[in-house]
Amino acid sequence: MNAIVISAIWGVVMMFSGIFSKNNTVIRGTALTGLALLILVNILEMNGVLLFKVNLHGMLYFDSFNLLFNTIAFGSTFLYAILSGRDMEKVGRSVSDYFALIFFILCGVAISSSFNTLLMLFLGIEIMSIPLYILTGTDKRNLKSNEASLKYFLMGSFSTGLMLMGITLIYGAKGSFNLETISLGTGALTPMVSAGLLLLLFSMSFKVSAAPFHFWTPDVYDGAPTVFTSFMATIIKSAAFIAFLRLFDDAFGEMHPHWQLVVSIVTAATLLIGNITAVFQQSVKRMLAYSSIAQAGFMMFALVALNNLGRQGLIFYTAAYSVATIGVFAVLIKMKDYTFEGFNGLAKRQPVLAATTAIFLLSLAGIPGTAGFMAKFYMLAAAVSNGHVMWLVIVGVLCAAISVYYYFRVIQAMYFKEGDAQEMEVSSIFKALLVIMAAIVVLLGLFPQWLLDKLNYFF
Amino acid sequence: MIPVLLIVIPLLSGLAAFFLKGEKGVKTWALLSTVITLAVSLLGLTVLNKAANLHTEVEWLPLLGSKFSVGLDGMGQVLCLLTAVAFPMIFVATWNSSYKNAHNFYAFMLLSQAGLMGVFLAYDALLFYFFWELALIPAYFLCSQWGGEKRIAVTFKFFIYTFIGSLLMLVGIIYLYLHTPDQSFALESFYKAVLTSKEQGWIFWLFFIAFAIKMPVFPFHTWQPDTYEQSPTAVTMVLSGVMVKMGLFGVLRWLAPVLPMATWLNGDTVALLCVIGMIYASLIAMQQDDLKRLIAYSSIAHMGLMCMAIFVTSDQGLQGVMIQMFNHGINIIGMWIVVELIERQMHTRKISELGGLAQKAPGLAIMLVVVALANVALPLTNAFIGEFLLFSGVFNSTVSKVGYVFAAAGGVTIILSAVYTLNMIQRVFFGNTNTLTGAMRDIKFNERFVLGVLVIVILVIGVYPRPFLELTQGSVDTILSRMIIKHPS
Amino acid sequence: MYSTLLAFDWLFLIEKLVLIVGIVSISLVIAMYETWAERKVAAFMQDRRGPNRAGPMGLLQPLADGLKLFMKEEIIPNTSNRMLFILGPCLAMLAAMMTSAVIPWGGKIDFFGREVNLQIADINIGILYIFAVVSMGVFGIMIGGWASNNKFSLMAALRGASQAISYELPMGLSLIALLMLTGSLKMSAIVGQQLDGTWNVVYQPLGFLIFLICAFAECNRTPFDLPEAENELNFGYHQEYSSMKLGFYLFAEYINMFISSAVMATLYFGGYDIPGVNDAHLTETVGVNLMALFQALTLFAKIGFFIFLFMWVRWTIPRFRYDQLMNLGWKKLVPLALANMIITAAVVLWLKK
Amino acid sequence: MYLLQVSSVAQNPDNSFWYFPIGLQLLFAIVFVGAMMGVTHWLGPKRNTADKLENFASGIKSHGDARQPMAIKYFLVAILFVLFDVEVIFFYPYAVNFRALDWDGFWAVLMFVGFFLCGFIYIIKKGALTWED
Amino acid sequence: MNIEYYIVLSIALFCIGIAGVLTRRNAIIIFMCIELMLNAVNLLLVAFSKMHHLKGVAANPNAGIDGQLFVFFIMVVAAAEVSVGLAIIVMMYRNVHSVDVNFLNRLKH
Repeated sequence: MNAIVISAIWGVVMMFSGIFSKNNTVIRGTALTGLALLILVNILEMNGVLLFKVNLHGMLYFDSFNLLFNTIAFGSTFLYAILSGRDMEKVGRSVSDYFALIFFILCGVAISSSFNTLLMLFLGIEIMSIPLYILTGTDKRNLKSNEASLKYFLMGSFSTGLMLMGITLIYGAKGSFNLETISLGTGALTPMVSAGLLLLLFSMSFKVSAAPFHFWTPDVYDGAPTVFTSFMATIIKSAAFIAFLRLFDDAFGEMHPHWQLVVSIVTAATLLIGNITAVFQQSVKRMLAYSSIAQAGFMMFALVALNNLGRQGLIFYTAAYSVATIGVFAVLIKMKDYTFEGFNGLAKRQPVLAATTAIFLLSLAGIPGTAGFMAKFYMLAAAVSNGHVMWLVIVGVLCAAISVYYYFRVIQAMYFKEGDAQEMEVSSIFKALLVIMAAIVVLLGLFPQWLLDKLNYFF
Repeated sequence: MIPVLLIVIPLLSGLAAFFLKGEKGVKTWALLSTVITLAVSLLGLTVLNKAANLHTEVEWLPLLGSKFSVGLDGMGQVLCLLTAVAFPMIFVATWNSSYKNAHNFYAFMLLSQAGLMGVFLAYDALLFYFFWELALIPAYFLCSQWGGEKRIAVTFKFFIYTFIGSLLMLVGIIYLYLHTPDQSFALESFYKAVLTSKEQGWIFWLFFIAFAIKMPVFPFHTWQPDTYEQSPTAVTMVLSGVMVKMGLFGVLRWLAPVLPMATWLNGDTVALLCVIGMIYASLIAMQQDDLKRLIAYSSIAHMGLMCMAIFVTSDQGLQGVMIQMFNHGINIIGMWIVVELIERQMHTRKISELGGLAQKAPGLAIMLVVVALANVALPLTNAFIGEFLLFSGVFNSTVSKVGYVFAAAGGVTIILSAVYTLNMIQRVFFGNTNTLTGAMRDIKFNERFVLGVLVIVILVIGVYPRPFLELTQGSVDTILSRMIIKHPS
Repeated sequence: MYSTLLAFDWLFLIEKLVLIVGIVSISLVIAMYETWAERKVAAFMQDRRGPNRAGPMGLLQPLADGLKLFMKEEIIPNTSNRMLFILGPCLAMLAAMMTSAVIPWGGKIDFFGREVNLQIADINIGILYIFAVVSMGVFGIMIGGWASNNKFSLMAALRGASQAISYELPMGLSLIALLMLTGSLKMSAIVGQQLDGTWNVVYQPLGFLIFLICAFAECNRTPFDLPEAENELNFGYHQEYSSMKLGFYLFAEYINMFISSAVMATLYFGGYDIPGVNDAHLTETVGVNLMALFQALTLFAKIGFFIFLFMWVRWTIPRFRYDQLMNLGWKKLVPLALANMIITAAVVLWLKK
Repeated sequence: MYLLQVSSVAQNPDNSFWYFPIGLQLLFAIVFVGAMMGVTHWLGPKRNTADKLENFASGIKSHGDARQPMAIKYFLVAILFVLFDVEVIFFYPYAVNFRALDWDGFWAVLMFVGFFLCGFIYIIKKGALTWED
Repeated sequence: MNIEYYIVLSIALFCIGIAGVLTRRNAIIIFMCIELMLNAVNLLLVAFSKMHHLKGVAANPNAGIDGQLFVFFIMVVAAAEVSVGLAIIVMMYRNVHSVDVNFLNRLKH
């Protein structure tokens, strides 16, 4: 609750910061302060300090699971803001507004990770989505950005419509929006419930860009200003996943056997499409878009398995994936040429950037010693321990191997190919931050115990 | 203590090497580090050979039931020794080669040594997997940065192959982990895992594919000749001398004892694959004009033999495998060193373009002949001991009903191997010199030193293998006991 | 709900039909004569005579005007969108004609033992209904202006539309304060409360003022007649129109004026409440039907006053500039209405204690 | 005389049947408007010429299509209206029930108004309502 | 009236909306179809709300009220979507002079 209130208020503060100050440094400072504050109050809440006494009427539900996720999301955003905050100025003039939107999105993130009724789920998802439509289109003069924004908007609101219909049908059948009430009962499927379930599944798949509802993702990620693609591909996606998992776990967990197969097929399709298509991309940005689809496939494992390993793993995955992706994007933003060739010879010009990027990519590929490995490990373990979906595990493993192909293309370009890497202005602070992030990735990979302890605290 | 040192010394010195400047300094640094490692390894074998020194266990991921558990048993001793010996040899032998960005090159070399050590030492499946990949990644970077013209594509193929294999293995590990009684990754727990024979069956293949790709066994071998050909020779030495042993080692420690029933059931299938691979590789080797490819294919044949021996197993066979793993490493490194020396001077590896080198470089020729003869397992060389044990093991197999067939097929490959090896010696070293080979000079001191050491090792083991056999006997017994106890009566 | 048509209350249907026809015709007639009144008022203010040829005091002038509109040639510009071009005025007129449905025109009458309400539909969301229908009027303007495919029309339509919607905000807000007093959205209930009590305008003077201003703007009347500013936009959004389609637009405007007067009277000035008289007491003396007549007449008197106010303002106050208009609406009225609302809420709650 | 009895329908104020007269009025209005359009169409003369059917621009030659992007300001007003109007809509249920909700409800609404004002001040400061430029 | 009527009507509206989204090419029409979908949902929610209210009113006078509450929120969110969406469409139109989604292929390779 702390985080929800503070993020909403700070969003307003950010809105006005642009009016009272034209100095971007001040604005960025305010935003960073806000993010730090968010992390702080969230940690306070994890330790039982509630700043606001609000009667929630059971609309929201806070446990350490979603609080921990919030911390990770805010932390990632903090890293993101330090790394790429300066690049927002290149997109447009209203930096304060971008930050305000990001804070509102974070409010949505906090809501959609802690919803306890479908109403809050809907609100959370929408509070996340609507500012994103805007962020996607912030590069007003750029047709690609416009187009991405329109596409995202149309697809997003379409899926919202589906979701609402699903919610309504569930409501019609169960008489409540409350997750506990919905999950009551024998778990039998009436036509109305199954239709609602399917619609919810579709719409959530839309939001997390799982195949076959992924088709907007590459275009949107590609068209959006890279700074915001980074944000979209990480924090938003993670939050949508948490919501997805909580919905299908808390509300429909009883019916798991009924929908497991469908979700498994969706997962397999996501993995295959994401990975195979990513192989054929020429632009790194687009490749990352497809790779995010592929990663979504892995996160779906948590849903397929629906056990504690999966839940823990999803949190771990979001952390690992977010940090690595933010890092790669932070480097990508600095580049002028987004093709693979653009990375040629980067290792010579910018050894630090190249090395850290390589570590991030290794993490995304799931090489042991990086956080990405532990994440994938958890997901595979969850699916294996579920026992019914070994075929999916094998598909996942093969896809992970495919993913190596395109992640390593970047590494190859950076290290093994000759080329005049582009001129970039990179401050030493930026480099230092990248190194810190790479260190986080590696430390999480080698000593995941820290995060695991937190995870174990509530499982 | 010893195992930790074996891993940490190369690891830290490797990381440090990234930041060193100056080619000479880096070379010295790397050599120093590997020599220390060798020393530690030898100490472990002799003075400090006490149980307390050979095992270390530290909490790592208690939640997952994984520990940083490393230890040396007989088999590990042998392979660690091989690793420890191989690297200084390689560094000395390639002392005169110069590499672009030498500090990175040596750093990756040292890291891969750390990975290899870890693989041979790990007593925890997750840790094993970690090191398995840690050994792979530096090799990938080494090959694709300092290799031949087609290096990037070829190395990538190698990497993807291995990676697919290791991911499959990961699935297997996870499955086993979830079926251990105490949810742990420890080797001991893995032995206790309760599995039906069906489960064992397919987990077997998950593991086996990973190891088979590494060795490589017949249908999974296609990466190997290309990679050996394209890699810088120093890396090829690591790959073929040490890294392929990871596959065999994996089978011996993680596959056969853990999944005895499946191993028993699938033994013939695997052996058949090995036989096909051996004959096929030998036949291809005979056609090769490229020295590196020739040795590469011969390596496939030799590895196939060892793999076959594990699966149609007996006491002698396993004993043979253990010793042969070491021997093959030594021999093939020797072969590569010779190739490297030739290539560095002649700038070609084509057999057809060479000839008469013995006149110009007699020292090299003598060394090569010894190493090559060892490679074809002539008596009095080390490989003879190993292959003899292997063959007798296979021939007397209690597991396979057709062990003698396999043995016969293996025998054919020995003959073939003799044919192409001798043919190669004949064409490269004897006959008339041509314009190219006329300029050949004999080998320098450091190279002579390395080859000399290798030759000595070859001959010593060939004559007096007993210490080795005693060293590995314990491991053989352990493995066999696991396998036989779990065999259905 | 009703299994057979026979069970249907046919008399109810007839009753309502009569009421509808009656009220709509009255509003049409009033609208017609508003045009006449407008000219007369204008003439009076400008010290002229106004229309005086057709009939006594020019009373037949509106009829003549109407007939003229009927007989004119229909012109639909060839670049326009034909269907929308026709739809525009129809919508404007429809919206204007629908508004009268929820206004209570008087008390009950007793028709041979049957109690008849002088209100077409006494729905429980009366005020919202008025809002809804009035906003439909914007469509008429917008569609007509756009369909004409004339820059002047489009400009005027845009102005009209944004003006109308801008002033809807403070209007809604000012009504909320009123609602807090009445506690009901039902028009009859609102009137009922004022019948024997104080008129709402006493409690809500500020609210009334805001509402009044907004009503002016909604009707596109001076000083807010920007959409028809002749000197800037020729003839406004209906400049491509001729014949009865033009007539509809003009008519709709006058009907709206009438209706908003009626709404103002109902909401703030007691509706059909006869001032200074105890209604219940009087009903007993004169009987229900006569009382209803008195009440209706009272209401129409109040409406007449407001209509006059409309005209008075039109001929005295100059037109705003567009930015002034928007500034007034957004920057003055909205905060004022909000403050009014909050203060009302606080005071009511405080008094309740 | 049974028929003259007040119908039960008319008595029940909450019944959705009360919307029936509105439908009736709508029908009536549509018929009326349609009829008027028909009549004027029938009565008026039809002597179309090309000049007459051109757009009227006070005698000036008209330039191009009128359907071009207009000033964004109008549009902005429309969007702001949608947003603020929806916020205003939220006051209605409150206004009807605010006595029952008492001071708690008042503070809640005050907060809501606070947000409303924040947005309002923001758009004013951002110049969304500035028409002078 | 029976709830089935409402369900059928809403589903019909909803399907019309979906069909429109999938087949039409004009961004504004697509958008309107989406709004149609939302309104179908609103209708159904209110119907369900009434149904649950009648079913549970004896035990709880507020039974089924949450459905109508939900409608309010849908309306708000729809309004927000409208404003953002229209802004995006206008932005698009000013750059491309078209709202046809078939023109949106700059991102395809």
